[in-house]
Amino acid sequence: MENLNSYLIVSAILFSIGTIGVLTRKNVIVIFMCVEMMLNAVNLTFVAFSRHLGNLDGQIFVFFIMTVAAAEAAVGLALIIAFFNNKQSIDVDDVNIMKW
Amino acid sequence: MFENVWLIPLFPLIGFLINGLFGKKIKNEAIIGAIGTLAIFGSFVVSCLILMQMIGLPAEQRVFEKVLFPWIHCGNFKADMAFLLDPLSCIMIMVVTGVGTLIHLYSVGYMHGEEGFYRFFAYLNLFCMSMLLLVLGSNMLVMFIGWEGVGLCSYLLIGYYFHKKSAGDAAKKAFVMNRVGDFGFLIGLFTLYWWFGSNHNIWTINFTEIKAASHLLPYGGVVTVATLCFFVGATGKSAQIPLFTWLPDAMEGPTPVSALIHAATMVTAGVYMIGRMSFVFVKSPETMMVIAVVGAATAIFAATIGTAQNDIKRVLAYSTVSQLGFMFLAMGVGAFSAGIFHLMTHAFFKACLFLGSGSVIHSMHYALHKIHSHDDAQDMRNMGGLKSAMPITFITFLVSTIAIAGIPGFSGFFSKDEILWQAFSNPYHGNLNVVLWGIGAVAACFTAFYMFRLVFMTFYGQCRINSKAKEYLHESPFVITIPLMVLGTLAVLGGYLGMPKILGMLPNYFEHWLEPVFEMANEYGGKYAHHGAHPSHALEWGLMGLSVVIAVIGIGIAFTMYVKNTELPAKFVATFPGLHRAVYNKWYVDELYDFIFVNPCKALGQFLWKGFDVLVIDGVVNGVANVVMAFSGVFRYLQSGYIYNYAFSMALGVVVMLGYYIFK
Amino acid sequence: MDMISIPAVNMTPIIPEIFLSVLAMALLLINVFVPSEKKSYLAYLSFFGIIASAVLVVNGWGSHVESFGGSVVLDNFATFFKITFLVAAGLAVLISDQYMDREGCNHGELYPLILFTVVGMMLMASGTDLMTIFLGLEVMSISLYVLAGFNRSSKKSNEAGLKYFLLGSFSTGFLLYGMALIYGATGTTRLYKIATIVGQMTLPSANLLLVAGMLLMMTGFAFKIAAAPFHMWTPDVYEGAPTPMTAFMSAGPKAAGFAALLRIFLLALPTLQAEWSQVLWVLAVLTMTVGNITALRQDNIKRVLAYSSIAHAGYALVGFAAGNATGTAGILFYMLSYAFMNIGAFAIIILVSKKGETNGNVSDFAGLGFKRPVLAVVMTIFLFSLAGMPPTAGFIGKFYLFSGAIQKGYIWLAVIGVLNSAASVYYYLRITVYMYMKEATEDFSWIQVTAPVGLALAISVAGSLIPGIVPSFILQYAQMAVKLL
Amino acid sequence: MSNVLSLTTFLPLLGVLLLLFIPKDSKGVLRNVTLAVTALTFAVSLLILNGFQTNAEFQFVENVPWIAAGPFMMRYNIGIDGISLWLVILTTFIMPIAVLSTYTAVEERVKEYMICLLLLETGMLGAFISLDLFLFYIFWEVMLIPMYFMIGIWGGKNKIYAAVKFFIYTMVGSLLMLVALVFLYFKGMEAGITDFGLLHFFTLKLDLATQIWLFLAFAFAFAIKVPMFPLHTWLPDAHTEAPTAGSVILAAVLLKMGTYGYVRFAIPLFPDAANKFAPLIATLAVIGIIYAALVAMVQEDVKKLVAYSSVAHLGFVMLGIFAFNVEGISGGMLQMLNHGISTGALFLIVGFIYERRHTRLITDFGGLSKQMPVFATIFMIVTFSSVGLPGTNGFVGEFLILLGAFESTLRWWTIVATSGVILSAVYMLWVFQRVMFGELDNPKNQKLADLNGREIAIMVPLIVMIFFMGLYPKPIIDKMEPAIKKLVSQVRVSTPVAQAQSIQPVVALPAEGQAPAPEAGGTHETSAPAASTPQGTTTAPAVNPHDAK
Repeated sequence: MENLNSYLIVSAILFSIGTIGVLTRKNVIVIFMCVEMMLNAVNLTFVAFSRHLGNLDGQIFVFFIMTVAAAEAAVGLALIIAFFNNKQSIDVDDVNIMKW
Repeated sequence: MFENVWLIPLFPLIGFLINGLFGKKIKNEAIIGAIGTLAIFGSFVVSCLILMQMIGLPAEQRVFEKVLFPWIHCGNFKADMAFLLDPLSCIMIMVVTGVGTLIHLYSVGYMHGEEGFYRFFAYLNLFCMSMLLLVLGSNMLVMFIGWEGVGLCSYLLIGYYFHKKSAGDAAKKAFVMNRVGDFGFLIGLFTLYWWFGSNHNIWTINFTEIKAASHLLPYGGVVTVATLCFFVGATGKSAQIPLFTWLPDAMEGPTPVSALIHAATMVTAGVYMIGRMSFVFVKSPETMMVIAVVGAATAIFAATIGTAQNDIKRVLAYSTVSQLGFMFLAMGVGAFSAGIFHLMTHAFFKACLFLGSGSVIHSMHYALHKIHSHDDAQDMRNMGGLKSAMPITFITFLVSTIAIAGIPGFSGFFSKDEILWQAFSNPYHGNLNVVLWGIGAVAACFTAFYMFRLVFMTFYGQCRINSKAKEYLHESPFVITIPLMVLGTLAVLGGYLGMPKILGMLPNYFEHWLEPVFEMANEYGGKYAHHGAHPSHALEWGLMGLSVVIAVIGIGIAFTMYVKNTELPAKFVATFPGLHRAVYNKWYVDELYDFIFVNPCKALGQFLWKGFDVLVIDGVVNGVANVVMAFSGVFRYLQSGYIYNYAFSMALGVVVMLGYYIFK
Repeated sequence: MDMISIPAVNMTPIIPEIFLSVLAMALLLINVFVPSEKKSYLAYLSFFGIIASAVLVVNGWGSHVESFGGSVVLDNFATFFKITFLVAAGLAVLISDQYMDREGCNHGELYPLILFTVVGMMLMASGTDLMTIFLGLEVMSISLYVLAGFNRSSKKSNEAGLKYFLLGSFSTGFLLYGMALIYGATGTTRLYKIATIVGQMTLPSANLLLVAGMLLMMTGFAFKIAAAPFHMWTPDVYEGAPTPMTAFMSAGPKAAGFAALLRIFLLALPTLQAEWSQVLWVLAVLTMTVGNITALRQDNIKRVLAYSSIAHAGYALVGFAAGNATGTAGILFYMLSYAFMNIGAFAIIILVSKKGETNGNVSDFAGLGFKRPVLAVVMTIFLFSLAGMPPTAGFIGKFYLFSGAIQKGYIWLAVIGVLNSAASVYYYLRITVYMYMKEATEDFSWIQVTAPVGLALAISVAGSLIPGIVPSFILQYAQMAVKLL
Repeated sequence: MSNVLSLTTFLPLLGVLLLLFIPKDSKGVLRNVTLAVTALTFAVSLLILNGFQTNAEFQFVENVPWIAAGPFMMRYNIGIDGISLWLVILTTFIMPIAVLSTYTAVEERVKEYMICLLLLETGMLGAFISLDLFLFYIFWEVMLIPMYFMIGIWGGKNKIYAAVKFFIYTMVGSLLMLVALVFLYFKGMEAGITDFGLLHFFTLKLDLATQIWLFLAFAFAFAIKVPMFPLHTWLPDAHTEAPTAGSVILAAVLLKMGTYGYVRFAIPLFPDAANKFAPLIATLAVIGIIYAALVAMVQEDVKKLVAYSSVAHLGFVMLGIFAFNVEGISGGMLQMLNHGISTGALFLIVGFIYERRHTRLITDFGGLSKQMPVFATIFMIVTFSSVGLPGTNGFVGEFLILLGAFESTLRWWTIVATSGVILSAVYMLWVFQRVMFGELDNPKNQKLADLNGREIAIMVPLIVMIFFMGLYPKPIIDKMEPAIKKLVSQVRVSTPVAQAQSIQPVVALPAEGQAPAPEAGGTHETSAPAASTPQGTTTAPAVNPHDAK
């Protein structure tokens, strides 16, 4: 049980770091990386639970998450490129035409 | 004939409809006048026939009710369109149709060439119909139709010269004041209806039924409330304190209107109403006292104002108010038949006076018009010495003046003296009787004074009118003078119907006639009257003599001031300027009412509208909207456009949610 | 460890999904060979594909088939939602063509992406495993990110795509974390099993893992349905995305989010209803209020409808908070009618706006009422339906949602709901004010109603009015759908 | 003949369909067709009047299932009794007049205007005949839409503000009522009620606390519509801005929805609460009477003045209704009709001069009597009807209201209210005087034309009704009395407290109490369940299976 807890704590910390990164960083790529970090924190949680519970569902889930993250990365980077094409910037402060 | 009582109001109604709807097309004054006059004359004929029939019946059978159709039937409440014939209403219809016919006839001449000739006759007919409904109504509600109907016609006729602002104002004032009275009438009606219904399961507003059940009413208490309310109604209609100020203003209407409505008929409605419900009123000693006191007070109060007015019609108006005060005094002391009697004689002589003044004004107006003068045709200061130019008018006017002044042998004497005597001798109000009598007597003195002042200023002395106009002064045509003569005759002879017993020459026909009507009221009144020593005949003779003396004194003063020493009035004014100004300005009652009611009401209305409605209520309504809109503005700017802010809001949401569950 | 045995797979529950996926991929291929001026054919093709799959979906009504080891189910609930998605997609396809031509986009990929989105949404509706639901969600979301940023040359569209993408993946993180915790607490990702296990717990509400997982998961879906405070992306993305896609996003994914929420919370976590009901109560109030109040002061009509869409999520949450048959059936009904009325309204916006999405302010509708009376009347119908005036579908929907809350005893929630609804009337009326009560500044001569848009409008009007007048049949289907949960 | 009620209600809707096929520019045809449709509706409604039996039952009942899903069962359940009968007739009577009044007043967008009018008529009629709470609510809301457009499109300067205010104000109230409605339904379900049929709910016994909340919600909605002080501020705005026909309909019929709502729904559904709140509502009514009269007195705009006078008049209606006796409620009902006629006529009159002068400021007028004698006469008659002169309709209603209220426990309120009679004379006569009397000094007024044939034709029916109802209201009262007696018995049955407080009912009942008591009981047994159970059983299977599963 102690084992599990440490894994969970690590992943929670990782998740929080990711979250805070999203909130504080200005570079879109970095923000996206922070999101990836959150996803990986989740992966860690899943794996830990899977191991602890002794069933494979969690690990299967992790595979799906990784696949999806890859797809997301593909689409996301494409969007970032399109944005960069128009604005010559990937600073989130410039992602601000629409507001109010 | 009783069955056909509905014809009486019907004829004027037909006249009204014809003249009102088609008058404009008819154009011919003779036809319009004939229709109007014949309509009311028809009623007069029917009234006469009814009177004959009633005379032929024994006293106890002189009550007849004719239900025309059911009007408002709802729940327990029942009011039929129904007429009640009894000696009282019989007198009233005679007066209304009789005097009405004469005044219609007079109007044909007087209103000649007026723009809204047809309109005038239509209204006049409508008035007669309403007045007849009022007096014939067998329940309070039919009476109330007439009650408000005459108010309406009064409104219409006062505002006849609608292009004059003063006429419009006066009309409105009259109607509104009457409405104040109606308010009282309605509350009184409700109270009575509710009391009978809830206590005795008698749900009625029918006079006969109430009369039959009147023994159930307690003395005082709820009856006082109800009757006081009714009395408020009466003060409105009959121009008593405090609701009298509309009547003098009502003189804005054409003179025949003043004669018919504001002297002979409508204004007496309050008196009639009290007479009609005497069996209720008399059950409340307090109300009776109030009526007597208000009547006496009005009599003296209006009389004082009458002494200082210069407008011929205004003098007569105040005189009317004052005379109505006498009638109320009579009602208040339980002298019901005397009051009604005075009502009748007053109708004769006051109608005659008004018509006479109309004749004068007519002539003056014509003369002034001829020389393009803008002098006031109604101002007595412009008159004087008219007796030679207008002999018939003068004689009839003089006769009526003598009648009103209370000179023996003329009708006014019999009725007024009866009232004063009863005020003195009736034991209803204990020791107050002397005071009431005293006030009445003084008022009578004033009456004699100002009426003769009027006569002297108008008909005697130097002619003060522009000398060029003088030659145009002329006696009025026959259509005008015939009614004057008839009324003048009645002003003399009418009194003999109700000669006091003590004179012994004739039986008091009038009192006998009305006896069945007021029998019950007198019986109830007798229960609480202070039975003292019965006043002696000697006293009665003495007081009668005294009242004659008083009248003569009044005439004497008037003679001194306005014929012999014409500089006296000016001296008097100079000596007591304040008093004169107060009297001349009608004791500032109008101003007082403006100050107390009218202006505060307007100000309150303005405040409620601009201050409360717009600012507070709408302010709250729009305020809610504005607050929401303000929030909208705030929320809007929370939407900063920055991704990290959005992410922060999400994260915050998660933290709050989790935090709540972890730490709860 | 046994040999890995491949379970017998019953494909029937996902036939429409398979059909649509195949169609989408085929379209991608065909797209290569279609010249750019004839891309409309792709639209027609996908529209007929949608109709065909709708037929397939409807065929499944009444059956209850589990497959893939219980991770996908075909039931009435799924079917009802799938119809909703298909309606939204069909209408979106119909209104896209004209718009994309006007904006000069190469829209060949648009239709396959819409179809993929639908596939994702369908998976969400029929998934009974957290994994399937997640997969569906991501298929939907990833396609939507692209759709939002579809107009590559438009800065607004870029920004919309980027914002949606970043925040969407951010929220996915929470969702997944929640799923992980639930998995940790129960040891499974199958909804039925979760329900059983949670049902056996002595005091599930004290299980921190479970509750935290539930809340985090709710967060993830709340983002998809645009519930406050996870709604902030909505106005910006709705404004920036190409209008037909805005219309689609406001109707389809929102419905899908509700489908998944309902499925998970009602199927797997009914024992925690007391807990999530409270949260939803608060979320509903926040969402309605924020949406409605902020909408009052918007000038851009797409933003108005964006905030209105937030508010509508709030109304639906009212029904969800109630969690009873009336409320949940209300959600189903409402999502369907919302698809009609909202996409209809966006269709009018497309028609009124000009190239480059100019002329998109509320004031630009001035005088439409008498220059183009039919369009204005149609718009008015949509607006009144959105405002919840009888006799429209919007009214019946709200009626059932709020009734659910009242039945549950959440009177105050219903009261707040109706007050919000009254406030919302203001901004809907504002549009009618401009259409009918202001003088026209333009003659609207550029408006051309092409056949597909006309068809979409006709369908939308019918879909907004008929369920308002004779709602019984749809309501009864909705009732049946939620009965099986 | 059996569905003549539906026919009346939906005939205008058919008219709308007809109008759709008439080209926009043929204004004359549009007007005439609309007039024909409304006139036909009126004719059909006379069939209802003709076939109406004078008893307390609901008649011309049509009851078919409509929506059945989930816990709810809504039915197309319509019918009329003596209370709604006259309001239906009033509506159909006023509509042709309103249409006729637009012939020259509305020159632009005639087609849309006519469509709005007809839609409005359907909405209003529907609300009066609905016996299903849900159906009532639908019609109640539907009415808002055409009225909103009428004010907003054809209104005056400040039309948008007025239209939106009207819409949202009313909406807030009615939505709260909707919540109460649903809550009531669920309460009813617990007691075995299976649909929204109004009659079922009359038998429902609710505890006082529940009744109070529900009553408040209903009363709030209706109070806004009436409108009662202090919820009245939308009315002057709406009236001032609305086109003439809109004002006429708003005053004549729409406001009656509020008072009708009290009579039909709020009071009989929640009798205990109604009794409890009677003093409060009477107070507001009385304040409304005095307040509105005072405010009316100082108005500068004739239309606004008439609008405020409406507030005062409806204050009377409310007072009468909350007297809870036959006289008061009959008076209230009559006053509703009277107000419809007189105030409708007043708005038409204002419309006439507005059309001629394009101003409604009192100071712009004066002395019109000289130039427009026919107009003056008509204006005067209507003024006096509005003031409540005996012999005109206004009096009968006001009198019965005051009488009824005086008999009830609201005696002191009545006395204050009666003084409103004075004030009404003040403001009405004052405005009449300022507009019609005096010198004709404004040169713009000197060429005004008197009323033309069409305008006179509009006014004549109203004038005839003014006198007819003033002089012979018996047929009207007779037809509604049984229904009102039933209502009174409904209010009193559950109020032992009120009975103990006032001696009046004890005394009053011997005459009427014996008759309606069994009758009222019989109504529920015969009409309500008998009418609804067959359908109830047929539709039940459609709903129940889900519940079972």
